[in-house]
Amino acid sequence: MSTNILTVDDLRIATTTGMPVLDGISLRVCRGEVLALIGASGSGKTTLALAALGHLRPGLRATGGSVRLDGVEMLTAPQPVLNRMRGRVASYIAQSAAAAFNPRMRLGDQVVESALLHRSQSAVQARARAQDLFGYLSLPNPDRIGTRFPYQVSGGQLQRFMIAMGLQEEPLLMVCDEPTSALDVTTQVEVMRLLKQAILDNDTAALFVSHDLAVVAQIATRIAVMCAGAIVEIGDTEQIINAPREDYTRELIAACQHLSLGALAQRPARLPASADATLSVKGVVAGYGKVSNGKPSIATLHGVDLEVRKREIVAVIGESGSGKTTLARVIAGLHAPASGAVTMSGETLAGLDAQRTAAQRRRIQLAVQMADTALNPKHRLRRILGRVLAFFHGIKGAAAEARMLELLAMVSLPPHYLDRYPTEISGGEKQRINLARALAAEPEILICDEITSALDTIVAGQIIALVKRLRDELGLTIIFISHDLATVASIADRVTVLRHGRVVEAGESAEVLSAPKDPYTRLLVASVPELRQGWLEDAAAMRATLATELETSRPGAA
Amino acid sequence: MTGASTSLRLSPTLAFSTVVLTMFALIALVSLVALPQDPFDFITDEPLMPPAVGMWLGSDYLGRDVLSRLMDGTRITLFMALTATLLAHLIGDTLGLLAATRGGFVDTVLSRIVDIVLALPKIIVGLVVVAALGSSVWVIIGIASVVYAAGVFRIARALGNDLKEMDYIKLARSRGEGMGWILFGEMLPHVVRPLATDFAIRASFAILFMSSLSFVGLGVQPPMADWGGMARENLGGLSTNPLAAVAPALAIALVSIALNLLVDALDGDARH
Amino acid sequence: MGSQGVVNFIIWRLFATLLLLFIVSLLVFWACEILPGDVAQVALGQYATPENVQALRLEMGLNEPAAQRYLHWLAGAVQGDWGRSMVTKSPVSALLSERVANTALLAGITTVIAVPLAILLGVAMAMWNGRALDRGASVVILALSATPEFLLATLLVLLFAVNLGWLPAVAYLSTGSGIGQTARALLLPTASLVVVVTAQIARMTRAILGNILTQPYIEMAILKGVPDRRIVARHALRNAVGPIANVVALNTAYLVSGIVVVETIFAYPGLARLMIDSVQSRDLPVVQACAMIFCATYVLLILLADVMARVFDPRSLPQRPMDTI
Amino acid sequence: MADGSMTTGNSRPAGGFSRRAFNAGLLTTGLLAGTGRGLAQTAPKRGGTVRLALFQQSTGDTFDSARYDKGNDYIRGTSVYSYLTRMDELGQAQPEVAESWEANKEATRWTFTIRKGVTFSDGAPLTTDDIIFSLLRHREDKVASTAKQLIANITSITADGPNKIVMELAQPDVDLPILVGIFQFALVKSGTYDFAKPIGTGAFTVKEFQPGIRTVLVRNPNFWKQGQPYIDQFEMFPIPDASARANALLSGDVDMILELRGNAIEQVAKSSNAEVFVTPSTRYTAIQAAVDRAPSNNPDLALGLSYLIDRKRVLDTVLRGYGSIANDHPIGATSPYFNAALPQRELDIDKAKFHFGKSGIGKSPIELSMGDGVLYSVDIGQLMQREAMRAGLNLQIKREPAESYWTAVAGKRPFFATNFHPRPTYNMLLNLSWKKGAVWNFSHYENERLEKLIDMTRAEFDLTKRKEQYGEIQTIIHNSGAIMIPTFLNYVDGVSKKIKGLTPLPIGSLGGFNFTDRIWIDA
Repeated sequence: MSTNILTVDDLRIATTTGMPVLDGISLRVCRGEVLALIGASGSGKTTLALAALGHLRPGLRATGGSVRLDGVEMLTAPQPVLNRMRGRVASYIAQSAAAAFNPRMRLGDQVVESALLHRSQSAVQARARAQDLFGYLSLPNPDRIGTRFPYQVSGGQLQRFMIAMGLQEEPLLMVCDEPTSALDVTTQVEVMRLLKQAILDNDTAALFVSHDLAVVAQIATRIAVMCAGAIVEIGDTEQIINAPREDYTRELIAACQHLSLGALAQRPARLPASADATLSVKGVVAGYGKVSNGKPSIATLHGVDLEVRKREIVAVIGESGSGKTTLARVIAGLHAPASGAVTMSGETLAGLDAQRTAAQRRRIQLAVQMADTALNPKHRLRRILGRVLAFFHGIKGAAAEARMLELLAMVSLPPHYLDRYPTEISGGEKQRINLARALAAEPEILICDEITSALDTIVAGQIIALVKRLRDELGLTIIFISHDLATVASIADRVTVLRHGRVVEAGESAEVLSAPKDPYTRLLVASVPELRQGWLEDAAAMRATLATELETSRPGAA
Repeated sequence: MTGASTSLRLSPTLAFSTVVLTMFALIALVSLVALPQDPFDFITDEPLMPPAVGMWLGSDYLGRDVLSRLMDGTRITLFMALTATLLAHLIGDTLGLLAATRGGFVDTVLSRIVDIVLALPKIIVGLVVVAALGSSVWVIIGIASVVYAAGVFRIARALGNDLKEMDYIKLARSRGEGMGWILFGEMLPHVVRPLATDFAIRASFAILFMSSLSFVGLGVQPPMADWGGMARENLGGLSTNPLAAVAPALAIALVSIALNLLVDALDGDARH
Repeated sequence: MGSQGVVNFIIWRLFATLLLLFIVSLLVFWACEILPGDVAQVALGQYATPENVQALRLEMGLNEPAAQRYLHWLAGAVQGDWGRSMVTKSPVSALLSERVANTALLAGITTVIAVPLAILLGVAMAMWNGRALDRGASVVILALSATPEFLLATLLVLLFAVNLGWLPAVAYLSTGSGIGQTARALLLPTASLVVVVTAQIARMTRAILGNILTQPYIEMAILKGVPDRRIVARHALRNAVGPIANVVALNTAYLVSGIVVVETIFAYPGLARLMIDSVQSRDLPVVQACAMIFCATYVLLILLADVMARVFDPRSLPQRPMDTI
Repeated sequence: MADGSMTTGNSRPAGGFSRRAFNAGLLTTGLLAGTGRGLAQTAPKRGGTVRLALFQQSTGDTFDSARYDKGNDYIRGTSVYSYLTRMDELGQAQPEVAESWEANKEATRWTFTIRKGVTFSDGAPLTTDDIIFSLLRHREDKVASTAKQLIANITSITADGPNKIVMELAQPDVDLPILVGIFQFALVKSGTYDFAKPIGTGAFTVKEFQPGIRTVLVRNPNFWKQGQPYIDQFEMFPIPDASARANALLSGDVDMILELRGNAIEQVAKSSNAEVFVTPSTRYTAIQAAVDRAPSNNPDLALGLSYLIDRKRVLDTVLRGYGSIANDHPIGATSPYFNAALPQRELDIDKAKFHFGKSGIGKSPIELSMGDGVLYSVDIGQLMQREAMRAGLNLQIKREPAESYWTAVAGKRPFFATNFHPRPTYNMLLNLSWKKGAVWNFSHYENERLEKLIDMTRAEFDLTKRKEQYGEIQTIIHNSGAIMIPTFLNYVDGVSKKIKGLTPLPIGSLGGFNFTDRIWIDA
């Protein structure tokens, strides 16, 4: 058996309507090596990964080339053969474990299913193997956790089950599709480490799909940079990171470095901010369920304070479940606080926007993470922007048209976009429109809720730059909510760190991020991927030491 | 959008259904101006006569021309079914979306009312209403529309519940937009397709429902006849002129099939 | 796994059901009040002379105020006494007993046959999605579900009873007729109902599964090397239980209350026909009883479906009980 | 004809006139030719079960003969109860429980001799008290009898010894023996008001009775007619759907069905195991005008409408020839009383136009209320409407819900359809439907002369005089502008070929609804 496990030759895949998706891809993966596919979304990396398993999503078809897995031609192999190969010769690790596990089946059963189908292991063996893996992936009480259903474990744990499922039959090749990008940074470190360990220990080859160069750098032996369905550059990790040949690769690296703690250094001096707070949040308690004496049955914010001065960018950092989005919604008036107050330049704001004055609603605008759900896909951009203009300023007709063009210019989009539908523009562009709509209201305070987290590194960088520029040009006050310190570091004047609905640390971002006091902040800082090999190990080590400290500092409730 | 148009041209089922539906639509229109025979006149003394020259579907139980009555009935049947379904949707969609977005009390009350309507057998409801108001085209349309509005309500409400979680709805509300804009400006464009699908299927149900109304004698007033009524009144003639009963039934089946295939075709194309 | 939750949920829903029944009974009462021709008149029919009518009204206690009569009925109903039929003078329960049995029998048999058949068919169609079987089956099913019931039934009778003489044309059950006899009598009505119901359920099942098969975890299963059949049978079906159960419930409810046409054509003395006759004779107590039975059946079947859905759903989320009645 | 031969001898003519001439009104030529049945029958066989499919389904089915108004009930009645007399195929009263009878000269006092040894199904003997109660209870308000009008002429009934009863009449009635034999006057136990568990002296006893579902009757072992009934069990249940009913007969699931319609008639005629049982009769479906309200109080409208009826087409298309053309009055053409001098009304658009012009109705719509409950009315209405278009009259048919038809429509709307079974004597029919305040006078028509004539015919012994009186009656009704009678409807029923002993009687289906004790199965 050759050391070549996967050989892709001049692979061409197109949509049934004839649009090329993969355009002459050739690559090979040998035993024990990890080939990373990196590229922006839409570069076709996932399609390629799935093709390695002989799977094409509906609406796609192979138009040429070959994919040989362990000597079998996957594109033409009959279904039974494919079924025998999948999971056994090559396993798949999906991006979102949450969606990829059947909600109605016990995790254990799902993990061992393919092994039993293939009769590669007896039921007993399979269970034993699974339990070993659970333990190995440091899942809590491995002997019993298999009986749980997906909804009963955390996102990080699900991802580990996913990995366990991938390792169950000790395949020659693991195809990992963005295995960590759905996770919190701190969790990501752990999962990455485990995955890397697993790959080494099992001497498995891996095809590792990711958009995050920094992440990839930690695990890949070789990297293939993809763009628009073709491989731009392929080479050893070392070489790609330190001596990229292609401009696109350089761009990627630049963006990656820009969005890192390193960015703290070259952050421009902050503008002179007026001393008085434009917006202040005092002891806000908010959550879900019945409110009794100022406390909701399920609280996500336990008395949070926040001070925002005019024309400054304040970042609110926290992982999922920290309550940062709730905070944003409370300020925007989408979520009524159980107690506490939000005041804008003196005047106290009502809990729900319904009770706020039109002016107040106008002065605070919110840009949310998911541009897809933020823009009505059935409305042309003209209508999306126009509505806001008409609504707040009663501007119509030519005046409105002119204003809209201004707005487009502001977010640097071409005029003809006005006639497009959100479905016809890219994620980054959607986010720009998202901002443009907020600006259309001519707000004083702009809340950006995770606006970059759904974007590829390069695009994210551009959006960050845009936000900064808007602040400088329009003198906006910006509340920037994110889970990603790297992003924050490059933009925020001050930082507030949230954990389990409480502020654990707040201050000038330079200080907080370079010399964090709170162990949790330290952990966050340590978890930000750096574009250097070996970082992962350091981070993991750091994490281990902090873990104990965290347990002690852990707030009782959460 | 472009993908849709391409597959529109491809699908044979779609071709079939559109052909059938347009055919019946044309028949309905033609029946306004010209018919082979007077649908109410007694052409022959031989009731339930098998097909013959000039009476291509034979005669009905009173010696009238089945073909002409069938064509005339096409107009009545389609008119009643479509109007009823349309009304059902006007009521059901508005209330359903409203219940979803408003939630709380409004939602509870509306949902309970709908439960009651659904819990009562359709035919019985029809019977009682006809007993109270007498039977006429509009009464029947009324019955069908109310009965089906309940079903539509639930669908619209479900769609609305998904939509109202969308950020653009939330943002619009936080902007201070009124219900009018939320329902018809933001939501409607999204629910149009699924509701159109429902419309087609429900229309075919409506035709069947009305035919069973005619069966229990709650149909339109004679000599007017909807398809169900025709099939019913000529049922006794299956031995001599089966067409008199089968032709209208066939028409019912054809239209329903066409409507359903249309939906399937469009949905299939929507999935890609 | 939230079994407590399920119990609470059921209790809540039963409470809601009672509420619903109460409202319906009010509605029915009111409807019967406004119908033209009062009970006594219709009962006496063609020969009613004013004094007769008055006498009968008195006897039936129709001269009491409506509210009082309703409360009287309600009081009885709560204690399980449905009152006496105004037309036959016999207790409603006696009038109902056989009809209920008949309806239950027909609906029961039909369900037992149709539901598994339909689900199998739907699943098969989903498995061989787009292949010959699927296409062929869907067209046939469509055609069947699109033919008016009364024509379907009549044709069956003409073929099997009149021309071939294999089966009885009417589902007349004389008391004490044996199993075989009963079976023969019920064959045609059951057949025509099975056709109708199977068509409906199969279509829905196929549609429901179709949607589920687009879920990511299905793709994951494919990539684990799980064969198509198993994917449908194991992975998809579990998630389809809820909606399918709902469809089945709706159709079963229809079998109890909606089969007037079949009952008429086969002269089968069932509940639906009874309710129609009673409405026509303005026999309020009977109408009420039937309405109660129909609504209760409907609501309880739906409840059953929801419980099923919850049992198969590991996370029996506590949801607003009234929500899915 | 077991009972016939057994009893005719005992029948003593009252007065000098020939009984045979009496009530000849109902005689219809070719009555026995109606089917191949009648006298030529093989010897009766005992045993077996006969199933009859009814065409009306109603939870109102009852054993209270005072509430009878449907064939369902009549058949049930003639099977479970006995009657004093029974009318034969020739329209004569034949002895039943009454062995014989005689009247005084004026026919105002009648004496009936009661058969001995008649017992109820519970063993109790039938007494004169029972008989008197059975008749007089129909006067009581709470009984709400459908025969109230018919009993009205009897002023008193008294027992004369253990087996004689005497009836005193207000006005003479030469047809009393026939009257006392009608369905309502079933012999029941004295003091019975609840008929849930009926006890009669008839051929059968009730095994099971479920209103609207089924009636199962079994042989009454001590029925007073020796050797009868021939069948062990008789079951009846409704099949409301006409084609379903016919199919049930063709498939042999039932042995007899009521009311064949349209094509089913030919189907049955063609079939190998069943045949059509036709009973020519003067049953009719009429269109009546409520003369006590506008616009129907305008006789020209009704007259105009009567010229819009294509009677030939009604007979051919709607009735498939099973009937006879009528002339807007209830007397059949074959009756000796028939007034041949009256011109037969026919489809005549011009005459119609003339009358409508006279009525000044113009273009304003006229509503014609029909109902599925009224035999063929919807069809006849459609035919009329069609002709109305030609006559330029805006005639609209309104199909009314069956249930409230008799209470909310008949007599309450301007123009409406009604349906009448013939009575044993025309006099009864006229009494019920043309007297002021009579239950069936839906037109609310009042005419003193007519009422006088009705009474006169009942008292008149002389056939020729009677003929004149009836002649005038026909003229009055014909021109009353209150009623249109397009055709008489035969009774067309379906009977399995193995059923024997059935003889048609023009007052109802299957031998005047009175056959269960005479039929037998000849398999």
